[in-house]
This record gives sequence, structure tokens and C-alpha cells, in this order.
Amino acid sequence: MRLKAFTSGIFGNNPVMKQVLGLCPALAVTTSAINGIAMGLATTAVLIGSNTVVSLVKNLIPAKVRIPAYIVIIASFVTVVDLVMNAYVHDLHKVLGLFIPLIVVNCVVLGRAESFASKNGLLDSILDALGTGFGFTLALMILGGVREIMGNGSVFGFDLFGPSFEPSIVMILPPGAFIALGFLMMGYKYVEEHKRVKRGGE
Amino acid sequence: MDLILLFVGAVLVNNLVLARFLGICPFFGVSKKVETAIGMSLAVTFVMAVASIITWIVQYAVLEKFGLQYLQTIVFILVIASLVQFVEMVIEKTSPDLYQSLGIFLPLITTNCAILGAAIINIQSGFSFVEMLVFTIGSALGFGLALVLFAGIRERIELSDIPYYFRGMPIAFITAGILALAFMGFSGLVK
Amino acid sequence: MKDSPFKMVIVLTIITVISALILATVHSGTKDMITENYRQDFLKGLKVVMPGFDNEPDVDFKVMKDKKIYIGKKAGVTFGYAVQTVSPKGYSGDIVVLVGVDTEGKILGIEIIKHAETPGLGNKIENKTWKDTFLGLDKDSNIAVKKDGGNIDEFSGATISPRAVCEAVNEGLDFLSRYAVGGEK
Amino acid sequence: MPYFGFKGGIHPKYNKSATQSKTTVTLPVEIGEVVHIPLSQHIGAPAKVLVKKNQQVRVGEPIGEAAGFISTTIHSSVTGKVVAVGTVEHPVGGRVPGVSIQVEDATNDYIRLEKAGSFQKGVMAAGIAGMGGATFPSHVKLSPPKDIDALLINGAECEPYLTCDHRVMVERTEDIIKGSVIIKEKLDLEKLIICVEKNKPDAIEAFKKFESTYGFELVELEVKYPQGGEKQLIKAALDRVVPEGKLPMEVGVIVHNVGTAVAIYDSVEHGKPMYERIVTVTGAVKEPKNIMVRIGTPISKLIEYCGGFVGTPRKIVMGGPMMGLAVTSLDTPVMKGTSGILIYKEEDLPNLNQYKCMRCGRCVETCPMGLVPSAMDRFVVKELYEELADWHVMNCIECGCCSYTCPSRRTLAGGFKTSKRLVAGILRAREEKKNG
Amino acid sequence: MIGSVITLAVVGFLAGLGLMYASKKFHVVKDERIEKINEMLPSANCGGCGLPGCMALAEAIVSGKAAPDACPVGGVDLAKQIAVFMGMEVNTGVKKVARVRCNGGKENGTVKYDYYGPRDCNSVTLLAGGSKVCTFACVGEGSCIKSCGFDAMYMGEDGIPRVKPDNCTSCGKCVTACPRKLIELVPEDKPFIVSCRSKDKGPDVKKACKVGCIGCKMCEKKCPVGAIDVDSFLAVIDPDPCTNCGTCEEVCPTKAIRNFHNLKIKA
Amino acid sequence: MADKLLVTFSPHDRDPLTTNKVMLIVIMALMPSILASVYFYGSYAVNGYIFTVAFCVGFERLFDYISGRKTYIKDNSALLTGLLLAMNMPAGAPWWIMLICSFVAIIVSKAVFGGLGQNPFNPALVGRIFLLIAWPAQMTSWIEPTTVAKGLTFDAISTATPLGTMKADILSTGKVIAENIAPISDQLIGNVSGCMGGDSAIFVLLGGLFLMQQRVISWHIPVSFLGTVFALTGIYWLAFPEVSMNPVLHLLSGGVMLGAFFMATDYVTSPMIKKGQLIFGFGCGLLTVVIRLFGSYPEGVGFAILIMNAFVPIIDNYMRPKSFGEGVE
Ligand SMILES: Cc1cc2nc3c(=O)[nH]c(=O)nc-3n(C[C@H](O)[C@H](O)[C@H](O)COP(=O)(O)O)c2cc1C
Ligand SMILES: Cc1cc2nc3c(=O)[nH]c(=O)nc-3n(C[C@H](O)[C@H](O)[C@H](O)COP(=O)(O)O)c2cc1C
Ligand SMILES: Cc1cc2nc3c(=O)[nH]c(=O)nc-3n(C[C@H](O)[C@H](O)[C@H](O)COP(=O)(O)O)c2cc1C
Ligand SMILES: Cc1cc2nc3c(=O)[nH]c(=O)nc-3n(C[C@H](O)[C@H](O)[C@H](O)CO)c2cc1C
Ligand code: SF4
Ligand code: SF4
Ligand code: SF4
Ligand code: SF4
Ligand code: FES
Repeated sequence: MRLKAFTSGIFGNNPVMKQVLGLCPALAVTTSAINGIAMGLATTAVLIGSNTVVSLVKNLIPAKVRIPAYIVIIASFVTVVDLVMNAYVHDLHKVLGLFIPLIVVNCVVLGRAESFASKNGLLDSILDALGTGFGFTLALMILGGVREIMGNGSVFGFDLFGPSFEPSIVMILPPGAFIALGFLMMGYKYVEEHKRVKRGGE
Repeated sequence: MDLILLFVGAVLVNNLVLARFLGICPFFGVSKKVETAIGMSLAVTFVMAVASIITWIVQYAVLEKFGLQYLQTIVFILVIASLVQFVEMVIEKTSPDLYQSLGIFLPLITTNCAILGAAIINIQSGFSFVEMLVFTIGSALGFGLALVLFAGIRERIELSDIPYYFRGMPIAFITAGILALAFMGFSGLVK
Repeated sequence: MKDSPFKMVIVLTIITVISALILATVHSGTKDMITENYRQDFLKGLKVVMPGFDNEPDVDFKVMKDKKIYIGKKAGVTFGYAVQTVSPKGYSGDIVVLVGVDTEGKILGIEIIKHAETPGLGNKIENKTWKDTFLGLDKDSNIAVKKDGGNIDEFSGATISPRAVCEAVNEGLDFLSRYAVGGEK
Repeated sequence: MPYFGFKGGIHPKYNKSATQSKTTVTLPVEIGEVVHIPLSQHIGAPAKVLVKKNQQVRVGEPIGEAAGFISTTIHSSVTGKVVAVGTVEHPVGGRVPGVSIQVEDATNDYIRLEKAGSFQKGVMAAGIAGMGGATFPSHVKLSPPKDIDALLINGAECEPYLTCDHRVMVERTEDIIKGSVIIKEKLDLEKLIICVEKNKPDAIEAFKKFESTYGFELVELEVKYPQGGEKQLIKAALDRVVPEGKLPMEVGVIVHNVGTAVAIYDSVEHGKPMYERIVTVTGAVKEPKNIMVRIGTPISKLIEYCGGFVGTPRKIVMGGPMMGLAVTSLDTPVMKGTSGILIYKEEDLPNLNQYKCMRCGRCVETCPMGLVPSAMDRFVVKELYEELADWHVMNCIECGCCSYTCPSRRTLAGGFKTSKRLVAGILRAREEKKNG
Repeated sequence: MIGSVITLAVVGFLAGLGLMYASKKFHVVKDERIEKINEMLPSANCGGCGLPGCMALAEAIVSGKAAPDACPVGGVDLAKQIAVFMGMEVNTGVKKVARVRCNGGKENGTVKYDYYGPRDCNSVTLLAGGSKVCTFACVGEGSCIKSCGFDAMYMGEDGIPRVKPDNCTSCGKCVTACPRKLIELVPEDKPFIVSCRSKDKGPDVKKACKVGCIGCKMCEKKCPVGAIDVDSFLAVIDPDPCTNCGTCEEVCPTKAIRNFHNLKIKA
Repeated sequence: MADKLLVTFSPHDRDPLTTNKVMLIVIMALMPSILASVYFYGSYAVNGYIFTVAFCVGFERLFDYISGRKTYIKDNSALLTGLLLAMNMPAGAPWWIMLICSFVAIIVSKAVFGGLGQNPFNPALVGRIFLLIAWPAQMTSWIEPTTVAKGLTFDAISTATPLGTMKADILSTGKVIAENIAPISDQLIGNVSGCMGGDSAIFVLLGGLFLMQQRVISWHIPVSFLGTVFALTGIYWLAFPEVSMNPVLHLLSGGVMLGAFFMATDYVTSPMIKKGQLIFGFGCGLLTVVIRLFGSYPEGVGFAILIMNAFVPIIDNYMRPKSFGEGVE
């Protein structure tokens, strides 16, 4: 059961592939695998923080101000992450740019706080944040990897095909992002379906 | 002239959704029916205008004055969220009709990248008040245009015989990709 | 849930106060580093066009005709100047170039600061090897694309962007030779 | 009279030359043969059976009586013995209740109708149902609850292949006019308009001769399918538009087929009930013909009379190629609405290889009802009946123009026909909901 | 430091105050169920369900316009929770399953024409009374199968649909889908079913189908508990008194009565 | 008598025109320009057509095979897409460009939507635009048309298209240089560098007229499209003769002709209703001119059509004809 809080966020309930949330960063910053990971980790950090705090203070907050209160909590963590990244990993911060403050409004974060942390204990909430964050990071990494390979001929910055390779620039532009994610989701659906069939159908 | 270019740029060239990747979740979520898409677009325009104005004022009247720029994120979101919730409640009570066509979208919009994103871009680009207004309205219209077009196509796709594994989100993303591809034709309109 | 209305207000206020405290602390801990980071960003470009300076050219500059001429010094000795120029003739808008020369007006390096050229065509002006073909040239060495009879390579299918860069570089050389190289004028 | 025209429509190959100039012949009745008379030959409730097995009947004797308002009388078409009261072949229902009668006397002396209380009652007693194809009981049409000012006589016969109306118009011109005048006088109408498509010049000539004598107007119609559809006809001849979902009487018009007019004339002047009709037999038969046939005669007999099949038949259609119904058995009897028997060999059939709709828009252009068949087809395939209702599928007259032109060979009209039944249910539910 | 604390505190205070004021002044009374479901929903207001926000979905669920599993964020658990709340999982004693009451498949029922057109039962039944000689028979185009949202039906080799009792939720979709009204929801533990709905007379049935009910009344006579009634040449078994003795299956001369527990579930 | 009679819904007769014949007619209409391109580009053109057609048809079949769907390969639409694709590409593009182009056209923009009739965007254009953005260098290196008759080698020099030249001249010198513009006669027959098939305006026009005569397409889209382009470029030309080309040249250069007659008229991706087609054509023309004159791409036809494709569902919905008797009292 405990484990499920962690694993469901990775595949079965993957925030990008299944819940189709947090798409802006998922599409905008994934021009390379490393950017994807960075964004994923930043989001994970905020998720862990907000889930922790929300699950701790959940009973103290009146229903009417629940959303503003959670937003303040999340926004605080986002600002912290923003400042810290700017100070210590400045180059990455430049690439991710606008999308770091926008973690505040990433529905994944608020969604987890609302639908999970506000109803569960501390440990579960942290596990859930870890799982969801990991799933988010994984999705962004894969998407970033695919786009980097096709659009730049490299992965994690390593040149894969040598200089004679002509990369497809469109893949690192907006249309490529949409199309790549479309095909990835098709793959996800395929795998999911086949997993279900193996388990004997639901 | 500059304002016109700014406007055209915001609507077409740097389209909020198709080029800047803001507000993608509602773009996919609320695009199943043209009717809802239109309501959503209007609501976004309204909220974006209100949010941009108020955050612009907050930024220059408060944050800059006291050197508190690092509180931008938290103050903006708090102000936007409460304001919109407030407006929603007011509309729901005072005009049920308006609420049905516009108000129901408000909660969805509050926590949306596009609104906060536009507010922050306004500040980052150092827009004057008028520029801010023009840019905001342009961005919102760009969002609306993309959303309505996309909803039209999706209504049509719903009726097509899509191969099983592409049904639903995958085909929606591919469609959006092609739409973005088409919109790249506008690049360079505003230099 | 029976909430007294004021509890709402109070809770929200408390949360904001706590978060303000935390943020203020984090901010004061990071703000110096962040400022320094932004400075380094700018210096990076200068490092390319005036390699090896040990002064602080971002504060060590003079203003001529509303333009900043950055001065590079090694052990206190001026060895180069740099200036930022713009060509509006890029394929998609302005191309901003930083040009650095030595005291004799020979190019030490160029850097493209900003452009919006087509990826895959015009953006090849970012290639280091291409930019290096400018090294050592000066304002008399016919900086123009080969198509126009100069000695800089254009890319197949993209002449406009390199042409614009050449123009910007020439303008920079011109400016520097007029206001910097060979002493104060 | 001017011709106003209507939007849409198609120009199929008319293929009428095989039969249009042949005088109608009467199919002789043979002693011992059996006719199968269905009790539902009209729209509305099937008639109630009046005879029992082994009972003797005579030509023109009622064997079924109208059951309800929209229903009409059925008469025996032969003299002989009822051999069964069971089921008979039917192109829509498969098998429907009917009466089988064995012929014992081959004469054509029918029992004359008794004088009825009113004109309409007389029409009902004569068992007249519209001969234009829809077989709507004529006495109902002739009892309009609204003010009517015009009677249109429908001599369009726009269906390809069929020439039975054409022959009637040429051979019984004056009777048509007399029948129409009877209606006009009984209902006290102002206008009588006879509409004939231009591809029947001999019929037009024939009518012209009587124009001054009887005081009717003649409209020469453009040759275009479905010119004979009543809403199209009313638009073309009178420039009146029947509101959606409403009947012609809404704009003060009654439309009757030429055959119906003759039947009314026969019943009023000669007391003759409707027990026989003219059928065009054409297509892959040796000698295509127009034949006067007793109702209930199996179509195998008609084909035999025309010299049999040419080649192997693959599809046999009752009615015209555009709206006719394919039958499954040669035992299927001729009914009041049977205007033609059309036989296809395999080679004559169009290639029906279906592709997906490529949105060419041909169907939209041809639809005489201003519908968007290609869009509706997608709803049909996805079974979205709510949407179909919103796209006015109920206004479809099933004319088949859309299917005919569709290069992708979509089953458009067929799909709408199927869906209309389900959509009707939805609309009824909506109506009920609205009324509480 | 002080500045930031004061600024944020003021903003927070004002926000709280404003909301408090609004929630009192502009309170709108809503269906309680909507509020309840809205509370269950994640409040992420992401639009993933295709509706503008969680409240809209809550309303849609209550008014039956959306399914309980419409929220992609909440996942299966939430769906169950809502379904339970809405009382959608109706539970009534013995489970009912759908049974197809026709056995006139390829071997048994005579086909009377070649059909070309939409593969859909509604269409085929419109043409000359269906493709089978028997006008009550299953035309085997599988409209019922298409309508089933639970993968509980498949087409048998003989062209007659089969039901997988385990998957069937007795939702009744197939019952309405069949234009021939051949499908019935019956208790799963009463497997003896008259697999025929033909009201034709015996000789007509015999001409049309090998396994049709000819109305001979053998079963009616032999049933020990009198559960069978033959009306207009068609036997019907009342499941309540039926004791599953199997006598009727034995005596039926055309084998129109079948034990559905013994049917092979094979596609 | 046959074993069993056939039963179908009415009507029992059908118009002889079928989908595959429609496509064949369009292919026939393309023949003049295809032959012209073969004349100008020789084996480059031949190779191009063979490759794209083979790849397109192959991908379509492959997708049907993998997805286990019924194949409609015989409708000839993949064949047509292949031809149009080649006509939209520079002669001498490498084979892998053609492979990817065909993949994008057939799989990404057609098959995944369900095949013929279901795709919202014109497949050939999506293929072309995708490649133009992905590999701009390969997609904008044009070779000089050399005629087989002249017997020149085909390692000819790469040159810019007339529109490209104009754009480049305006950017570098601020005005159009008259000498650099190819003469009308060359533009008319296609003796200028550019896409293989699109540039022989006169032959495309011929094919287009043939299509109209065959009633495969109606006049609405081509006329409103070309008319808009002519009018707008004309106004601009009158206002700023320095920086623009004369409107006739605008009509003849680039892909307007091919676009207006063969690509904007693609049934699948254009409005079905005539009034809507006028709007569609106007939109295509407007966007083409805007992109040509103000955008960074020298040619806007492809983008314009794709963008207008996105408007089609809305146009169609809005322009829905009135059902007979609808709203009549
Ligand atoms: C889509 C597109 C984008 C282009 N982008 C650039 C660019 O960024 N920089 C450039 O110099 N030329 C670009 N060009 C090419 C110019 O139009 C022009 O043809 C070229 O600069 C002339 O060079 P050439 O003489 O080597 O062919 C582009 C062309 C196209 C079609
Ligand atoms: C598509 C279509 C075509 C029709 N064509 C004819 C026709 O050619 N001649 C005709 O008399 N009735 C035709 N009808 C039937 C007429 O609409 C109308 O029902 C008939 O003329 C009424 O006359 P009746 O009641 O005497 O049959 C057609 C109906 C439809 C739907
Ligand atoms: C339920 C029903 C009621 C009708 N009532 C009338 C009527 O009162 N007066 C009338 O002139 N026709 C009436 N009609 C006949 C129609 O106007 C029309 O003639 C008939 O449906 C056949 O037309 P068609 O052959 O064009 O399809 C009625 C038809 C139906 C189905
Ligand atoms: C008049 C006409 C024009 C067409 N134009 C195109 C075209 O521009 N591009 C294309 O891929 N297919 C074209 N097709 C073929 C076909 O309609 C197209 O592949 C569909 O979009 C595939 O669904 C055309 C077909 C016709 C009849
Ligand atoms: S069958 Fe119906 S939809 Fe088709 S053309 Fe006729 S009226 Fe229009
Ligand atoms: S005629 Fe056929 S292919 Fe053309 S739009 Fe209509 S349904 Fe589609
Ligand atoms: S449709 Fe419903 S009742 Fe019928 S088989 Fe499927 S689950 Fe059972
Ligand atoms: S819907 Fe009825 S007729 Fe059709 S296959 Fe199912 S049981 Fe048979
Ligand atoms: S992440 Fe931007 S709207 Fe959801």
C-alpha cells in the first residue's frame, strides 16, 4: 500500500502521460534530456516541500481559504527553488527561465496537495510526492531525450551520430514538442493496454 | 505602429499556446467543444486583463518601491487567485447567466500558466502600462484563436475513425503540433 | 466544518507571514551570488572577444557617442577594446555582435549576442569555426561574404545572415578604429 | 405556368426508352393460379382481415377493412377461393399477414362499389392509396383539417426506368383530368395544376389539348430527380416552401399522383375499387413492358410474361432504382404501390466498393432538402442520434440523391433511413420532457 | 526583512478578508450532492475532464451528464468513491446476465439474401425483414456487441453473439441495442432458456430454422413445476419457479431450449 | 437464377464517378506540369516522383498492415499525395529527405487520423512544411532548371527562387532589383528555379482548368484565392513599387497556382460548402500575401493553406446550409 503511493505516480498515474497535466513545462523546456531532468527535479523539490507542509497543517486550515493557503505554501517553495537555482545552477536557471515561477500553477503540484496530501499522513504524502515527482521527471527526461536525439543528434550533450548527421531542427521547436509527445503518449497507451491485458483485464 | 506590431506579435507570431507553451493544460482540457472553447476564451481574456493590470500595479507600486522583486511569484499568484475567486463569487450571485457562460471557467483559469505567465512576461519585458494592456489582450486573443481553432478540429476528429492507440490525447497532440507548424508561417512578421 | 470567518483571515495572514520570513532569509542568503552570476553572464561574451583580460571590463569602459567601449587589460596594460554593434539586415531582425580588437585594430574575436535567424540556415553564424575566420582581420581586410567579393564564407542557402554579421563587424571595427585604437581621440 | 425550380437534385441515366412508347397490356389471369394479397399495402395500420380460409370471393370484394384512421380497404383482385389466411412475402417486413386466393374464374367483372355517404368515404371504400409510391391512404389526404387552395397532379415520374405514369398520362389523359376535377370540385379548390416533366412531350401534348376545356394549368418541369418529391414539386410549381416537419396542407396544397387521380375517377364514375394497377417491368428481361396487373400477382409471373430473364438476375427491385426496394423472392406479390419491377444482372450493378468519405461535398450539393449528408453520415457511423436530430435528419426524404452521387459509395440515404426511426424516438422523448 | 513580512502579511490579510466578505455576501446555495462531490474531487481545476473546472464536473456527475470516472487526476479510487456516493453500483441479490434468445446461426437459420451495406443490425432488419428467413431471428451484425462497454460480448463462430457472464454488468445496453429484442437480462443461476422468439406457426418456423420453437407444448406439459407457458406458438420459462431440473431441455424436439451453463464460450 | 438475390439499401444505381477515379483525374490534370518538370529537371525529377510515390504508397500500406486496418490503398490518394509532395520539393533533394517527407505526409498527418477523408490538414503540405522547418538547408537549395534538350549536366549551380531573390534583395538593399527578376515568359513555363512542379504556371493552370471542366473542383477556391493574391499584391505594388513585384509575377511565381488549383482544393481539407470555399480562398490569399510581403519566409502558400485548413471545421459549421423549410412559418 505504502509502495503504491510511490509507484502509481510513476507509471499508472503518471502526471504527464496519464493525467495530462503540467504540460507547459513538459513541452517548453524539454529541448534536451538534461533540461527535462532539471525541470523535473525542481518540480519534485517543490512537490515534496508542499506535500509535507500541507499534510502537516491540513487540519488547521479552514475550507474556504484552502486554495489560497496551499498556493502560498507552494509559492514559497517555488520561490526558494527559484532563488537557489539562480544562485547555484545559474545556466540551467536561464534555460528554464519563466517556467520555474510557473511551477506555482503547475496543476500537478496543486493537484497532489489537494487530492493527496490534504487527506493523507506525512509519510504517505512524501512518498506520493516522490513518486509523482519521479514520474514527472521521467516523462520530461524521455521527451527531452527524444527531442534532443532527433533535433540535435545528441543525448545528454554527447554527440551520437557524428558531424555528417543532419538533425531535424523542427524537433526542438514547438511543433516537434507536440508531435513527439503525441507519439510518446501513443506508446504509453500501447504499453499500458498490454500490461492490462497481461494482468487479465480489468 | 509599434503597438500594432506588438499586438500582432502576441496574437500570431508568439502565440501563447503554440509558440510560448503557456496554458497548455486548458488548451487540451477545454477544447472538446467549440462552444466551451469560446466561453473559455472570453473568460481568459477577462481574467488575463484583470490580472495583468493588478499585478503591473502591484509590481511598480509596491514591489519595486520596497525592493522586494523576489516576492513577485508569491504575491502575484496570491493576488490573482483571490481576486478571481472574489470575482467568481460575485458573478455567481449577481448574474447567473453570466456565470453560466463565463463564470464557470474562472476557477479553472486562476491556476493557469497563461495568466501568471503573461503577468510575469509583462514585467520582464519592461512594458509600459499601455504596452502591457495591448500585449495582454493580444496574448489572450491568441490563446482564444488557437483554442477555438483547435476545438473545431477536435470536434471533427472525434467523428473520425482514428486508429485505436492514437485516440484521445495522442491525436490531440499531433494535431496541435501540426497547428503549431502552420503558425510558424507567421514567424518574422514582427522582427 | 464550522469556521469562524475571522479564522480564515488569521490563518491566511499567519501563513503569509511565515512564508515571508523564510523567503526573506533565503533571499538574503542568495542575492549576492545571483548578482554575481548575472555579471559573469555578461563577462562571458567579453572573454571570447578579448581573451585573457584580468581587469573588470564591465566597469572599465568609456562611452563614446553613446556607445560603451570595453577596455581589456592584462596586468594593468591595455591590450584590447570591444564594442557591441547591431545590424538590422539579418534575415529575421537585428543581429547583435560583440567585436573585440587588439590595440592595432586586428580582430581578437567576435561573438553573436542576439539574433533570430532561421535555425539550420542563418543560425550557423553561431558556429565557432566560422566566427574564428574573422580572427586577425582588420578594417582593411575586406570583410564581406565571398559572394560580394570578400573573404568570409557564406553558407549555402544563407547569404544574408553572414552578410549582416560582416556589416556589423565592419561597423564595430570602424567605430573602434575611430574612437579607441591608437589612443584617445 | 412558370417553373420555379428547386435546389439540388441529380440527373441520372433515365433509361426509359425500353418501355415508354409501348402501350399497356393486360396480364391475363389463369384459372388455378394463386394470388397473395398482403393486408398492409399502405402506410398506416394493416387492414383487418374479413375472410376465412376456403371462403369464396369475387373480384372487388373487400377482404380487409381499414383498421383506424390511417388505413384503407383491401379488395380481392380475383374470383376464387381463399386458400390461406397467413403470411405473404413483403419487401419491407419480410413476411406480413395476407390472404392467398386461388383463381376459379378468369373474368374481370368486379363488384361495383356501393354509394358511400361522402366522397371521402367512397375513396376509402375503393381502397385508394397513393400510387406515387408512398401509398398514403388517399381519403385521409382528402380530408384536410386546413384550408387548401391548390391540387397538384404529380406527373413527374422522375424515377429512372419507370414509365407507368407516363403511359397512364398518354392513354388515359382525360380520365386523369376528370379525376382531378372531381377532387377539385369536391374540396372546392381554386387551382388545379398538372405537372409533367419535359421528357414526356407526348403526355404534355395530350394534356394541352384539354387545357381549355377543363380549365387547369400545366407546368412543364425540368428533368431532374427528385422532381416528383412533393415538397420539391410544390416549390417548383408554386414557389411555396413547406415548413420543415410539416405537411403540404400547411401551404394549402394537396399533391396526388396521376395514377391516384385515375383511380379516383374510376371509383367515382365506374364504382371500381382498386384491385389492379400498371406496373413497368424492365431491366434484364427479354421484352420490357408496361402491364396492367391484378394486385397479389407474384412477380415471377410478370417476368415470365415479359419473356423471362436475360442472363442471371442478381438483384430484383420493386419500384424504381432510386427509391425502390430490393426483394428477396420471386413470390413477392404486386401491391398497390408497386410501380415497377426492375431486374439487374450482376454486370448492370454499380461497383459498390466503399471508401471513406473524402468530403467532396457532392452530396451536400445534390441534397434537395438542404442537408449535409456527409456530416450526418459520420454521426450515423458513431451512432450519435442527438446530433443527427440537430442536423435535421428527420427532414430527409430518403430520395437517395446523396448516395447516388457519392464517389466513395457511402450508404448515406440508407443510414438516414435507419437512423430516422431511432431519432424519432429521441425527438419524442425531448418533446415529452419539454411538456413535463 | 520587515518590509517583506509586512507586504506579504498585508496581501494575505486582504485576500483573506476579501474572500471572507465574498463568501458571506455572495453565498449561493447549491445541491448538496454537488458540494459533496466537489469536495471529493481534487480541486486542481485542470480541465482534464473536458469541463471547466471541478465544480462543473461535480454538477455534471450529479446531473448524470458525466461518468464517475471522468476525472483523470483522481484515478480509479476516486471513481469508485464517487460511484458509491452516487449509488450507481446497484446491488440486487443474484446477479443478472444478458442472454441472447436466438440460436439460428449459420448452421441452423436459413439466410435469404446477400446483403451489402452497413454492418449494423438496425439497418439489416429494415431490409425485407432481415437477412434470415425467420423475421424474429438474430441477424448477426453485432450491434449489441458494439454497444457493450464492458467487453462482455463477442460474436460466436455461428454468427450469434455470446455473452461473457463474468464481464457482464447487466447494464442493459445490449438489450436496447438489439432491434429484434432478443436479449434479456435473466438471473445467472437460471440457465435454461428458450433460445427462440419466433411467434410464427410451427410449419413456418420449421421452414426457417432448425432450432426454432414450434410451439408444440411438450415442455409446458412436462415441466414438473409448471414454469413454462406457451403463448402464440412460443414457449417462455418463468425463472422464479424454475428449479433447473433440465426436463424441458430433454423433451424439446427442436432443442430450442438450451442450458446456457453448458454453452462453449469460444469466439 | 442466382443462389440468393442481393439486397441493399436504395438507390440501386450509382453515379459512375468513384473516389479512385476522382484521384486519377487529378493525377491526369497534373501531368502537364509533371512533364514540364521532367523536361526541366530530367532524371532529378523522375527520381523524385518515383521515390515519393513509392514511399507514400509504401507507408500507407505499411501503416494499414501494422495497425491491422482495412486498407484503402486503391483509392489512389496516396499516389496523388506522393506526386504533389514531389512537386513541392526542390529537384535533387536527397532520398532521405523524400523518405521523411513521405513519412510525415502519410503517417503523421493522414494515417493516424484515420486515413483518407479524416485528416484535418493537407498531408502533402504538412510534409513539405515540416521538412522546410526541419531541414531548411536541404529544402531551400534549388538547382537551376536546365533542359534535357540543352544536354547540360545536372550538377548545376544552386540558385534562389524568384521570390527568394526578391526577399534577399529587399533585405540587403531595401528594394527590388528589377534585373534579378526572371522574365514573365520564363516564369510562365517554369524555367526558373523552384519547386519541381509548381513553377510552370501555365501548365498548372491548364491542369486546373481541366479539373474544373471535369467538375472535380469548382471555381470558388481557385478564383477567390488567386483573386485575393492579385488584388492585395496589386494594391501593395501601386503603393510601394520599390519593394514589390508586379501582381502578375506574384501569381506566376512560387506555388500559388499549384496551391490554388490542386492543394487548397483538396476536398478533405477545404470547406464543403461553396460560400465557405470563398472565405477559405480569400483567407488563403490574404495569408499568402501577408507572409510573402512581411514574413520571414519568401513563400507563404503552404503556410496559408495549412492555417486555413485549421479554420475549415468552423467555416463549415458556420456556413451550414439551411435545411429545406427550416425557419419557414
Ligand atoms: C525558410 C527560409 C529561411 C531562411 N532563413 C535564412 C536565414 O536565416 N539567413 C539567411 O541568410 N538566409 C536565409 N534564407 C535564404 C534567403 O532567402 C536567401 O535565399 C539566401 O540568403 C540567399 O543565399 P544564397 O545566395 O546562398 O542562396 C532562408 C530561406 C528560407 C526559404
Ligand atoms: C424522392 C421522391 C420522389 C418522388 N417522385 C415521385 C414521382 O416521380 N411521381 C409521383 O407521382 N410521386 C413521387 N413521389 C411521391 C410524392 O412525394 C407524393 O407522395 C405523391 O405525389 C403523392 O401522391 P399520391 O398520394 O397520389 O401518391 C416522390 C417522392 C419522393 C420522396
Ligand atoms: C402521419 C401522416 C399524416 C398525414 N396527414 C396528411 C394530411 O392530413 N393531409 C395530407 O394532405 N397529407 C397527409 N399526409 C401525407 C403526406 O403529405 C405525404 O403525401 C405522404 O407522406 C407521402 O408523400 P411522399 O410520397 O412524398 O413521401 C400524412 C402523412 C403521414 C405520414
Ligand atoms: C482536388 C484534389 C486535390 C487534392 N490535393 C491534395 C493535396 O494538396 N495534398 C495531398 O496530400 N492530397 C491531395 N489530394 C488527395 C487526397 O484528397 C488527400 O490525400 C487527402 O487529404 C487524404 O486524406 C487531393 C485530392 C483532390 C481530389
Ligand atoms: S436521401 Fe436525404 S440526405 Fe440524401 S439527398 Fe435525399 S434528402 Fe438529402
Ligand atoms: S458525396 Fe460521399 S465522399 Fe462526397 S462528401 Fe458526400 S459522403 Fe463524402
Ligand atoms: S451491454 Fe451490458 S448487459 Fe449487455 S452484455 Fe454488455 S454488460 Fe451485459
Ligand atoms: S443486436 Fe440483436 S440481432 Fe443484432 S447481433 Fe445482437 S442479438 Fe443479433
Ligand atoms: S502546466 Fe501550464 S496550464 Fe498546466
